[in-house]
Amino acid sequence: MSDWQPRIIAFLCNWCSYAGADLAGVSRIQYPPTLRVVRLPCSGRVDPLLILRALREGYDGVLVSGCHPGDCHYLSGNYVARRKFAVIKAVVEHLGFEPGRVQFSWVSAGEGEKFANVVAKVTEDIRKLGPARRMAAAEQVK
Amino acid sequence: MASLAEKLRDCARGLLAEGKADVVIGHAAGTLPMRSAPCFVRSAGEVEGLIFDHTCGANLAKYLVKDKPRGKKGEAAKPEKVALIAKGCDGRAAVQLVVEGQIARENVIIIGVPCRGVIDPHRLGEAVGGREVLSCRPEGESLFVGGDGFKEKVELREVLSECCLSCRHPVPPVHDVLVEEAVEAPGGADEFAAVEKLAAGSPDERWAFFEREFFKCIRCYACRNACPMCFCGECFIDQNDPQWFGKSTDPGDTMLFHAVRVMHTAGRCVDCGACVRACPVGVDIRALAKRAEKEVRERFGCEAGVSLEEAPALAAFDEDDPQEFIL
Amino acid sequence: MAVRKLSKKKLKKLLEELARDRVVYGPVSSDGQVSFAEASGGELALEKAISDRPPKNVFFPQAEVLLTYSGGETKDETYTGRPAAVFGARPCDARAFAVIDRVFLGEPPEDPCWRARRRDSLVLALACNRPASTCFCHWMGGGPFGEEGVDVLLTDLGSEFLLKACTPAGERALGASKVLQEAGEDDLAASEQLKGQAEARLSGSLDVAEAKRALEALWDEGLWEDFSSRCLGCAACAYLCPTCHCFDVQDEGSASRGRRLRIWDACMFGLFTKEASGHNPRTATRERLRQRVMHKFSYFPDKFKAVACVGCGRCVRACPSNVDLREVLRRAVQEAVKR
Amino acid sequence: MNPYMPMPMRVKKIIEESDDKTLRTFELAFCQDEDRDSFNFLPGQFCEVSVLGKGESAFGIASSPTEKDAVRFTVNRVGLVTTALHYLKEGDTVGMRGPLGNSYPIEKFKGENVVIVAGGFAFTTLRSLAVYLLHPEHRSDIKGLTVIYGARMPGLLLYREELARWQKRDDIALHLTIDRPAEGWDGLVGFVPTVTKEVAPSPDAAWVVVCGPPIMIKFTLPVLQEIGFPPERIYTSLERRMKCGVGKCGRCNIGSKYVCTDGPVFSFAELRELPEAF
Repeated sequence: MSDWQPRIIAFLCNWCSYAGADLAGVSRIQYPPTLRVVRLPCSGRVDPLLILRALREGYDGVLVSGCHPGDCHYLSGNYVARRKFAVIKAVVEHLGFEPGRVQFSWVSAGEGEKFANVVAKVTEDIRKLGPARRMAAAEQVK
Repeated sequence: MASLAEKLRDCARGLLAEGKADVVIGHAAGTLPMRSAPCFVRSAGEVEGLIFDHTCGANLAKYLVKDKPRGKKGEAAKPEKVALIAKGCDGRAAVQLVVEGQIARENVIIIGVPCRGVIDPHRLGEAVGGREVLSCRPEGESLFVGGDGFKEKVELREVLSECCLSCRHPVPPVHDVLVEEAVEAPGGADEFAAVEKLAAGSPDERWAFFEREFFKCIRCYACRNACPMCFCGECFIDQNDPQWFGKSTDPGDTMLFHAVRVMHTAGRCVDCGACVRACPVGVDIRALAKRAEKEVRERFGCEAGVSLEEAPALAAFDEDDPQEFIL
Repeated sequence: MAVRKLSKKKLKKLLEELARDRVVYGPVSSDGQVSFAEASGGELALEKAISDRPPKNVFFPQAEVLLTYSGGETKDETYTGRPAAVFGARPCDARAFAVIDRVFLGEPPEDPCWRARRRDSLVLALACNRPASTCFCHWMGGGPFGEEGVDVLLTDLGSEFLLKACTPAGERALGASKVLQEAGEDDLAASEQLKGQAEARLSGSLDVAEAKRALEALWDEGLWEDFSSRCLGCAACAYLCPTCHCFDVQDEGSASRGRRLRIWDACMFGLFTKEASGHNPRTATRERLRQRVMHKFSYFPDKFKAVACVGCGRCVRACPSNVDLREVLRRAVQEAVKR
Repeated sequence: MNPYMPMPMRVKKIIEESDDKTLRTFELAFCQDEDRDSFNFLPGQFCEVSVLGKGESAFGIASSPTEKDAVRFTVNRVGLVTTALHYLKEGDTVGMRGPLGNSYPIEKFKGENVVIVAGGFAFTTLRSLAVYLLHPEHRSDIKGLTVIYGARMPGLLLYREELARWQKRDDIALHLTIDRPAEGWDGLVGFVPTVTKEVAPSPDAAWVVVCGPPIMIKFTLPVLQEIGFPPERIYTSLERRMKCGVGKCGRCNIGSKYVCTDGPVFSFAELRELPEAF
C-alpha cells in the first residue's frame, strides 16, 4: 500500500493554472505523476457535475485550480467560481466524502513551483485518505 | 370577522373581476384528508373553491415556470397575468424566479397569506404509526386525527414540515397584496440543528446516513418537478450526451443526482420543503440541501427570494469573499 | 380446491418451507415504508392495508442487467436463480401480475426477463379484510378477496390464516406443506363473512367500460387541461403503480467493457418519446397524462383485453398535486353523459 | 432465443451519402453464419442497431432482401447512438437485433402498379422496396413502378450512383426533384407534393407508398387523394422513439397500436382511426 499512488483529476484553467503546470514541466520541477489534467477555459466553467462525475468514476481525488483573484482572464470568472467552490466543498464533504478529496487552488502562469507544491500536497493528502471507496461500494445493481 | 379563506376569495374575485389577473393560482380542497390540490381560477365565479390552511403544501410558484406557454414559431406567447396565492416560501420562490429572469415582475401578483405551517404527509403518517388517516381537524396547536378504529390527538409541531418549524417568513417578504396581517411564524427551531448534528459525526457516519436515505429514492423526480427552482429545459440528469450519471437506482447515481441538484439550487432554494412533501418514499432531501443553504447564508450572507434587488448568491461575488480553503 | 388453515404462530415455519426451493418475498417495513423484499427471517408488515410500494419489483426490478460485455464477448445476464414466492401481496397486486403477464408473455416474443423471474413462481396473496379508503379494486373488476393472479389466497381469521388454493400450483403448495391444518365449514363461513364486510367498506362505483367510452369521446376536452395543469409530470404514480411496465434500455460502461440495463421508465416524462431529432410526439404534460390514463383504460383493453389498472390507489395517495385517478374517471363519465 | 440479445455484425463498408457528411450508409456483415442463415426480412422492416456502451437505436433496413451479402442502414447523425455509429471504422463490430416490425404489403402489389413517393433521408426502406421490386425475380410480379424522390439539394439525395443507373432503365419511372434550383442540376425543381401533383401517377390498380418528414406527408396526402388514391391504398412507415422493438417497453404506441410490432408500416386507412398519429 505504501507505494500506492492516487489517481487525481485536475481541472485547470487555461490561462493561469494550466500554464503554471506547463511551466513546472519545462522547468523540470519534480512533482508526483498523479494528475489527469482537464483543461478548462476558466475556473468559472467548473460545474459541480464535473467534480461529482469524476468522483463517480472512482477517481481518488479532484483538484480544481484557477487564476488568482483579480487575475482572471475574463475578469470575474474565478470570483464567481470561488463561491461555487465553497458550496461544492461543503456539500461534498457533508455527503460523506472525506475532507481533502476535493481541493482548490489558485496558481498563476508564473508559479511553476507552487503548482508542483500543490500537487505534492494534494497527492499526499489523498494518499493518507487511501483509495476512493465510496462509489466502488455503491456500484451494485440488483 | 371574515375568515382567511373568505378574504382571499374576495381578493381573488376582485383581481379577476377587474381584469388585473388572468388567472389566480391557489389551493382547493383535495380528494384525500389533509391533502389540497393546486387550482387555477380563471373567473370571478369560481373563487369559492379557494382555501388556505395547513394542507396547502405545494409551492405554487412552480406553476409560474411549468409548461411555459409557447407562442407560435418565432413569436413569444402573450404573457398571462398570474396572481399567486403565496405563503412565505411560495412568494420567495416567485421573487427568486423574477430575480433569475424566469418571469417578469409585472406579470405576477403576489397575494401574501400568512402561513402557520403545512403538514408533511410523511410526518403525519409517522405520528399515527403508518395507519391511514381518514379525518383531521386542527385545533390550536393540536390536530385531532381519526382513522379506522382510532382517534388521536397529535401535536401540530409533530406533523408540520420540518422546514416550517424554523420558518422565518410566514408571509412573503415581497408581496403585492397581503390578505391578512402576518402571524407569528410557527418557527423558532434552529434550522441548521440537523445539519450540525450530522456534521459532528464522521464522514463515514454521514455517508452511511445519506446512503440509507437515498437508497429509498425511486428516481421518480417528484422532488425536482415539485421544486419551483428546477425549471431547466433539460435537467442534467436527463442529458444523455454526456450522460453524467446512470439512470438506475444504483445508490451512487441517486446520491450524486441529489447532490448535484442541491448544488444547482444552492443560494436559490427557499426551503419550502415541497420536495420533501412530494417525495413518495420519504427521502430526507433537506438533510443535504440545508448544508448548502447554511454555507450560502454564513459565508455570503445571502438569502434567496427576500429581495428583488439581490442577485442570486452564486451568480454574484464579493472581492473579499473568504477563501481560507483555497490553496 | 383445497382449503387449509395455518396458525399464525407457524407462519415462520411456512415461510421456511417455501424458502427451501424458492426465494420468498414479503412486505417488509423499512423507515416507515413497506415494500417487497426478501423475507429472510424478518418481521412481515402484513397489517398495513396496502404496501407503500407494489411487489412488481419481484419480477420486474427497477433496474435489471440484460447483458454484460467485455473484450468483444457479450453475455446474456437473464435471471437464472430460483423461482420466487410472493407472500402477503394484496389481491390487487397479484392481479397486476396477471395484467403484466398479458403484455410480457401473452404476445410473442416473450419477455425473457419477466419470464425468467415469473417462471414457477407462487403468489400467496392476503385478502383485504379492511381495504383502505383509497382502494377502488371493485371498480376495476377485482375485489378485496379477488383471486386472479393468485395461487393461494390467505384470509386473516384472527389467530389463524385460512389458505385457499386458487390454481394447481397453489394446490401443490398446500399439499406439500406440513404445517397446515384441515379447515372446517365454520372457517369458510368466517372467511365469507369477512369478505362481505370488506366489500361493504369499498365506496362508490364506476363502470369501467363506460369510463373507457367516455375517455375516448373526451379525447380533446378540457378535462385533460384541468388535471394536467396541476400535474407536475413526475413519475411517482407510474413507479408506484403495480401494472405500469414501460422501460428504458441504457448502456453503462466504455466501448470495451460494460453492461446493458433495462430500467423502469414512465410516459409522464417528456423524454419518454422525445426523438434524437428533437421531435416529440407528446410535447406537454397534457398529452402525457392523457397517454397514461388512456393506456390503462383504452389502449391496453383494446390490445390485451384487460384494464391496466387494478385500483390499488397508490397513485392517488402518492401524487404530490392530488391528481386523483378516481376523479379523472368519474369526471370523464360525468362529462360524457352531459354531452 | 432472447430477443434482447444482439447479433454481432462487422462493419464491412461505410459509404458517405451526403455532401454535408451527416448521412452515412453502413454495410454490416454477419459475424456468425447461423445468424446470416436465419435472417429473413422484407422491405419496410427495421432493426435495432447498437454500439455497446452507447445504446441501441431503430433503423429501417435500406438494403433489399435480394442483396444477400450484407444488411445496409443509412444513418443520419443526430443523437448519441447515431453519432457513435458515425465514429465507427470499417472492421468494427456492432450489435444488431431484427428483423423487427411489419413490411410493405408486397403481396398486395402483385399484378398492379406501385408508386413510391419519398422525401429526404426517409428514402431508406423505400430504396429497399424499389431494389426488391426491380430484381429480375420480382419485377414481373408488378406492372409499372414509379418513384418520386425529393431532397433539399442535390447533395442530399441518397444513393446517387444507383439513382443514375435507374434513370437509364425503362422499367422504372424515376422523378428526382430538389427544393430550390441549384447549379449543375437540370432535373425537376419543387417540393415533393407539387411534383407528385405534376407527375400525377395513375391511381388505377395502383398502390402508393409515401415516406418523408411529417410536413411532406401532410401536404402529399391531400395531393394523392385528389389524384384518386383511396386511403387504404396509401401506405407509409412511421417513426417513433423505440427501445425494445418487440412490443414490451411501451414507448412507441399510437393509441392501441405499437409502431414496433403493429407497424412501422401502416395504411392511411388505419392511421385515420388512431389518435396522435401525426
